[in-house]
Amino acid sequence: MINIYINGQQRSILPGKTILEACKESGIHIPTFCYDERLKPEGSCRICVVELEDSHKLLPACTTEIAPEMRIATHSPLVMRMRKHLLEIMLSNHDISCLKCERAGNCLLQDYAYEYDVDIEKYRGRTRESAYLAENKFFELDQSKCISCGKCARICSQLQGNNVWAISNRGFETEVSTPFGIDMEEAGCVHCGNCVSICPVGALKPKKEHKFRAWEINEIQTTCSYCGVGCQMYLQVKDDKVVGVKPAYGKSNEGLLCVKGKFAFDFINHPQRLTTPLLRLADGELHSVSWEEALQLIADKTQEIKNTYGADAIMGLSSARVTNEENYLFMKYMRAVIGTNNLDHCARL
Amino acid sequence: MRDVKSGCTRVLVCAGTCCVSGKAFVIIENFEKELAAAGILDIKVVKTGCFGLCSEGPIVLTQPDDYFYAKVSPQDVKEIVEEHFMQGRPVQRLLYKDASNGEALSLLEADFYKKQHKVALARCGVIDPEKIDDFIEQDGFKALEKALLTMTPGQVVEEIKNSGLRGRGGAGFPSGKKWEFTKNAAGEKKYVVCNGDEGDPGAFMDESILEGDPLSVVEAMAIAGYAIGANEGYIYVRAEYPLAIHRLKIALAQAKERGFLGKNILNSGFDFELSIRYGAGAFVCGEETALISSIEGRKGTPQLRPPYPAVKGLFGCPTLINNVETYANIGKIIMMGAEWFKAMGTAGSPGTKVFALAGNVKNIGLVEVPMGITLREIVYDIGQGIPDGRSFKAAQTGGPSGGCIPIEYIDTPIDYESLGEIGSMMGSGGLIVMDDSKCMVGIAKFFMQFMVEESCGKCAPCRLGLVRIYEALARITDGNGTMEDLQELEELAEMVSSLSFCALGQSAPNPLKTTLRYFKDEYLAHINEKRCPAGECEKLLNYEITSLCIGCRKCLKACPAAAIIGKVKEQHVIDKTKCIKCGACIESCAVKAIIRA
Amino acid sequence: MTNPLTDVKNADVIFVTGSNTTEAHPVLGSYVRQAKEKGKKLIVADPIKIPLAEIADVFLQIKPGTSLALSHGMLHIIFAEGLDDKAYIEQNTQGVEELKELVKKYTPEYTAEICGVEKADIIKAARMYAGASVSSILYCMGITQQVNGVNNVYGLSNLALASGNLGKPGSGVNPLRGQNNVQGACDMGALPDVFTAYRKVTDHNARKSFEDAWGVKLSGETGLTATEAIPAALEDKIKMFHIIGENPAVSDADSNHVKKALKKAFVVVQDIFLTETAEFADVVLPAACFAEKDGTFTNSERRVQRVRQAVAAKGQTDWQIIMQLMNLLGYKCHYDQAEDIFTEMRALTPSYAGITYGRIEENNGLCWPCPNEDHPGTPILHIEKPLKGKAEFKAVEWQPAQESLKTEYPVLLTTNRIQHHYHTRTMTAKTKAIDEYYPDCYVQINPADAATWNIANGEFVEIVSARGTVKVKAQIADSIKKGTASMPFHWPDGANVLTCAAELDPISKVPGLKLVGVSLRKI
Amino acid sequence: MKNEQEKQKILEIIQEYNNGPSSLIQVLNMIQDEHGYLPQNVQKLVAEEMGIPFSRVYEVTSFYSRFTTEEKGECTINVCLGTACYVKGAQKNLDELKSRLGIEEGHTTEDKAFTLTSSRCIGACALAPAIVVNKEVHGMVNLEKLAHILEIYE
Repeated sequence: MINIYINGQQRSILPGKTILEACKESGIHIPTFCYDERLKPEGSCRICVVELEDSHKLLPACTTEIAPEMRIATHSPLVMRMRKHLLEIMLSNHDISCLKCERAGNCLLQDYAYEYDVDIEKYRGRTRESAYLAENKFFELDQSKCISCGKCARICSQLQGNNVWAISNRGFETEVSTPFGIDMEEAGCVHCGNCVSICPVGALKPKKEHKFRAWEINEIQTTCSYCGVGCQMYLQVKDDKVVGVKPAYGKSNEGLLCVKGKFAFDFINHPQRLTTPLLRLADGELHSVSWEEALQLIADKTQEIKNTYGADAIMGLSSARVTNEENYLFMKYMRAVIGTNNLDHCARL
Repeated sequence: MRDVKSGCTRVLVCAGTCCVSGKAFVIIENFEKELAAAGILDIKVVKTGCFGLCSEGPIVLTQPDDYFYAKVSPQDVKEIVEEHFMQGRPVQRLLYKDASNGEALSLLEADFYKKQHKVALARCGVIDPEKIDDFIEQDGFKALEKALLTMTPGQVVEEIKNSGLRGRGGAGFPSGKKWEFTKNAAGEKKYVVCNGDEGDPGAFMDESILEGDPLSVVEAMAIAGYAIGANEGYIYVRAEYPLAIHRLKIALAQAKERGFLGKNILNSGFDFELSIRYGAGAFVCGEETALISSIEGRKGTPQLRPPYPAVKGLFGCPTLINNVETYANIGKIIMMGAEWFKAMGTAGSPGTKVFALAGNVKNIGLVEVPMGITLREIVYDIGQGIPDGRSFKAAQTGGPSGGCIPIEYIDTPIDYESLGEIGSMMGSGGLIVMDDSKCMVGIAKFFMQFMVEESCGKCAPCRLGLVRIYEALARITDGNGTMEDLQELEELAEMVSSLSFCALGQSAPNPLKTTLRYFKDEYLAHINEKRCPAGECEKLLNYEITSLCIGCRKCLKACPAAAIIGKVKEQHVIDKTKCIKCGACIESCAVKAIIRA
Repeated sequence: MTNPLTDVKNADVIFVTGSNTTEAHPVLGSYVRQAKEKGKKLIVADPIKIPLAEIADVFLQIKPGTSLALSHGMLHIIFAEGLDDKAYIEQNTQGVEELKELVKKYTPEYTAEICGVEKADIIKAARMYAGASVSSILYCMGITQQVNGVNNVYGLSNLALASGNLGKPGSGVNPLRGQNNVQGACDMGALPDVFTAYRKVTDHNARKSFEDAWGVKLSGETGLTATEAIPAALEDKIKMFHIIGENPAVSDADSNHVKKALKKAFVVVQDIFLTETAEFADVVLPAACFAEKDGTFTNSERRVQRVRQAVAAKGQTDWQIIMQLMNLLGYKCHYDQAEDIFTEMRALTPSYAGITYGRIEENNGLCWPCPNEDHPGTPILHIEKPLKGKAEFKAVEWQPAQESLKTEYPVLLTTNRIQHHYHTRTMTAKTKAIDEYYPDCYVQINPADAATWNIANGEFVEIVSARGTVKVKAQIADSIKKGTASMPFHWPDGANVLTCAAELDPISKVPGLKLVGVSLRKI
Repeated sequence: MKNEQEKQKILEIIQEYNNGPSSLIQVLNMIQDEHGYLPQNVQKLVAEEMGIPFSRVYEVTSFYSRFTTEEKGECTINVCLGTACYVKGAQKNLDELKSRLGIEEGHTTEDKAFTLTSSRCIGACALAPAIVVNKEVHGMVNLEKLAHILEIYE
């Protein structure tokens, strides 16, 4: 452990940690745009700068390791002024249409603009014009909102491994695009949406079926119901409908999702969902019946077959899709209630 | 065979970039042709690197009789051969002459060379850079031999450390320390890199060294490899320097052939290989971590430091990076010793420094001077002052990272600390002299435009802040500036300096800061009086017709905006609301009655 | 899996075989890419040039059904060049001599001939795999959905045992579980031969403990597998199917044959949509989907994680339905919530005994075995030594599948999955964008074959096997080897019309879905 | 890259200079020297042949100013905008060229006769202001000399 001082308070921190990590441990919030603990540190947005009290030097918290007896000021007047001006020039190249922006209420730029009390129109001048559109059927990139933090391109190359995005050109014209603006699929996009999830502002946004505001939804953590990786995710719920999915940091998914986890949730609200039990009647067609009727019929028929042909004439197919609890109970049902071991599920398929 | 009347056995023709564009190659060809035609076999034509006095090029020197021909054209060659070589009568009209008394001078007698002291440039203009034997004849590879055969790597590093040599590329970091760090860094594989990405617009000393004495860099890199424990090196050169690349390639091939590169150099058991990598046009690649990215085949954006390249550099291995001029000093230091080197220059900045003297100064070219010499000596003694009867206004050092030094500081000694104190920096050694016709707001704008285009775009303050600075400066030079703009400039300069990722971004506001500091009145004149004191900002110019006007109507007809009114034989008047400040009227006026102010 | 999913990043060499990881397990696929980006080595053996093959250090484009031969061929090199981990073999295994004897004939030449790959690549792969300090094997259905699937797995476990790549970070033999809770369903005993935690129904003691807990007498006879139940239904031995959230009419081999069976029997289906299978049902019960219920899933790395209700259920949860049926059939029971069932289950399941909802929450999931509530869970199995004492090398001869030998069906068709669709598309096809990107089934064929058969990209072709005929669009792809073809299995009236349900792996009863002899022609 | 022949030539260059991903810039420089420019299909080919993601190749080509994706004109005029040249009026020369040729920097006239570029110091400061026309340096260029130079090449 080494001793450092954050805003005058003495702290004992493990050596090798960055100032940002030390502050986080100490419960002090430092703004960041380009930082993500899973990605290689970039240190490019500069919003996380803190002041060294001895030298008055400004250093990025996300990439600077702590040193013994370091005296750090996270919110000194100099730091506050620099962050404010930095936000102001970022806003000078940003389409400030928060009223109708997808990310209003859930946007770091908006949050910090409020926190640092910026003068929105302080700096004027030209804005970057992009030659390329980037979109697919799941999401799109609004260049006028992009703050060039590069997290989309980095997650795509460093974690997802698809290398779709290029951070092209240089200087003021730096932009995120596919090479030559080719179709995203041609550039290798598999629609995983991890770039969308990591975007801190309203630049990369899903094409949503249902609109919602950040403050209108509840987020419930659950396990993805597709493949065996078991990704953790948040279901975003508005008016008792799942309207979106956001990755959660599970031990098996480390905050990543695939196209199915991120975007294939429309089935939940789908009009073709079954809502009432169906019974095949004499006409050969399936007809809606009440729960009581359907369940009683199944119980009667099961009993009848069991009585006539024996329990082993009944086959139970459980599911690799339903919960452990349900599999257990069905197993118990087949074995204890019906009395057969004719039970399987599609592990083989 | 004809008698040779002159005492000339060698004709040296400068083949630096400037002289080559003055057809130096044709001159060489003509010499060879004419000498052959005349049957003269004992005069050797030597194609050399840059002599330094570029404004007098193409330059031809004869040796050992020591005549100095300036501004030679290919047509002059025949006359030199016939008159000088065959008749012993040097061609007077082509000889370089003293500006004050018109006397012909030898190279070393010229004012331009008097105060110079050549270490890094010692062989430039002396040897044929495409011939390794010339280099060897001039003590080439003796330092390598000494290091490999008589010194331990530790002793080499110690020697460089003791010499006090500081990096000539910009920031002036002590080179010996870099060598020591890299030597001590853990790692099987290490690299030596030469930074030849001379990006500072207005500096061309690295180019000249690579063109004029490429093997000195090769030798130094091999010494460095031996010292730090590296067997591989890269020379990173701008693709804009085709001649330098060409000569480097020859140098590498010859050095390899002679066993100064490759396996078991000089039977010492030491192996060293060098390859060339081209830059592809990015100023930021002069920054060492960006340069490493570029050598690795990626875009040249600066990377986090620490770890420093000495610990984790090229391909993740400990890497020593020095620039061309730094390497050009190494051989001499090894040969002559640290004490010899320290005897030159100042205590804090020993040795010499090469400057590319350019701009509004009579003698333009490369000058190598001991550190600590004053700006005045360079501008007035070596450079021979300001031409066209104008006066000195400022000197810009350090390129886009440096600053503008006003007349008040013309006696400042040129060394790392002194330049830093007055808000500028040594940089790679560009030294642009500006006369009183140069607008300092315009200069700041020029550098800012440069940096806007060269910003790599990685960090937000540099990417965005510089554009806003440029735009505010443009408003001021266009006559739309306000005092708020001035305030904004100060704020943005502070932010970009303190928040940018790399040294280039951090120093990018320096030209702005120094002009604001030393020439604030010019800014104020632009803003408050809508006037450009230097008369350079076109949008702020005013045209007036004086009483000299004879009413000839020529200007009235020439004016494309119909802004001039007046009757025949009466003084005309310019309607300032219509005037587009194109200057057509001035050119049309036969009696110089129209003035611009 | 023996090791956690993220653990592949700790391997020096990753051997991916029979798994199109980036398509079927995309997040794990990205871990493989991350490892590769960090300079780790990658070996891929697959009949299809899958995306991971593009970045592989060695890619072995083997003929379908030759995985075991490849393993033997690699072992041949490993033993011949002394790359085996002799200490590990000595301490932890038995039967190595027999295996050594067997693989003698699997010379690089012989193996290369069987697998249809370069012998130099086999040698390179063997040296790479066994030469690294830790190597991990990832495999999936390409290995198991073969008539010799179990033997294929033996082949891979032989490799891991011989090189000591078991029981340490970055190593292991890792079967990838296809579905979200296939691990959990197995753990819960939704199998004909075991109760929870794989306790055999034939084991008297096991049966006794369940009988005691449940208060009824239980059958000690192993039941039928799903693949056996279909022919049994056709023979009138099975009269009723009770199906929860499965779609055998599409997912099972030889769908025509499955449909016939479903038509004959009384069928109850609990599902969220009217699936192709539900179309054959006599009663269909609307079930709640994963977002509408509480519970747990166990993922491929044996991590038990929570499922939480986010919205109101459209139907009823499967456990509520079953609970009501239990009561209607005279077995009185009541559970207020899913957690009550979990609590009952873990008391009967040693490997889950220490897992509670509270602990899952605290630990962000727990890997079994977790025998008590102080236990941290077991992310890596077989640490130090194999779980069941000495591990056995299995020396089994490679034999070609019958399907590959039929001259009238000369093309070897294999099946594959695509990233956007899940299983029988029941859920994924409901997302408009996915349906728009991948609306129809297709077959991928090699360009040279396409030229021979005069088939242009996008043209319809007819594919015939001994079971049936399908018509789909052809996609010409370099990723397919000459003489093979591949078809995604997601669509009805697609691949499974062609697959064979008659020939099963003798041990696992898995059909050879990954290898079908077909003929192919332009329509 | 318009035909198989050009493709073969480019493949040869890649073959010769491809020494792993770090040689990307070298390979691109060589192809541009031979081919004149680096259009999309050439960059894609380089990416595939060198096993580098297309997006990385594009990042590199769009970053460095020397790389161009546009076919160059028969005559390339490069205006040096180094400080020494600027101080001596290079901007005026550039403006004049722009208006005479009717194109902006980095572009080529429609008839493919001229390409106009600028660079940051060509190292010929003594000749300031300098321009380079098809690799030949012209020094101390003023408007008059410019007109004369253009005449030669037109």
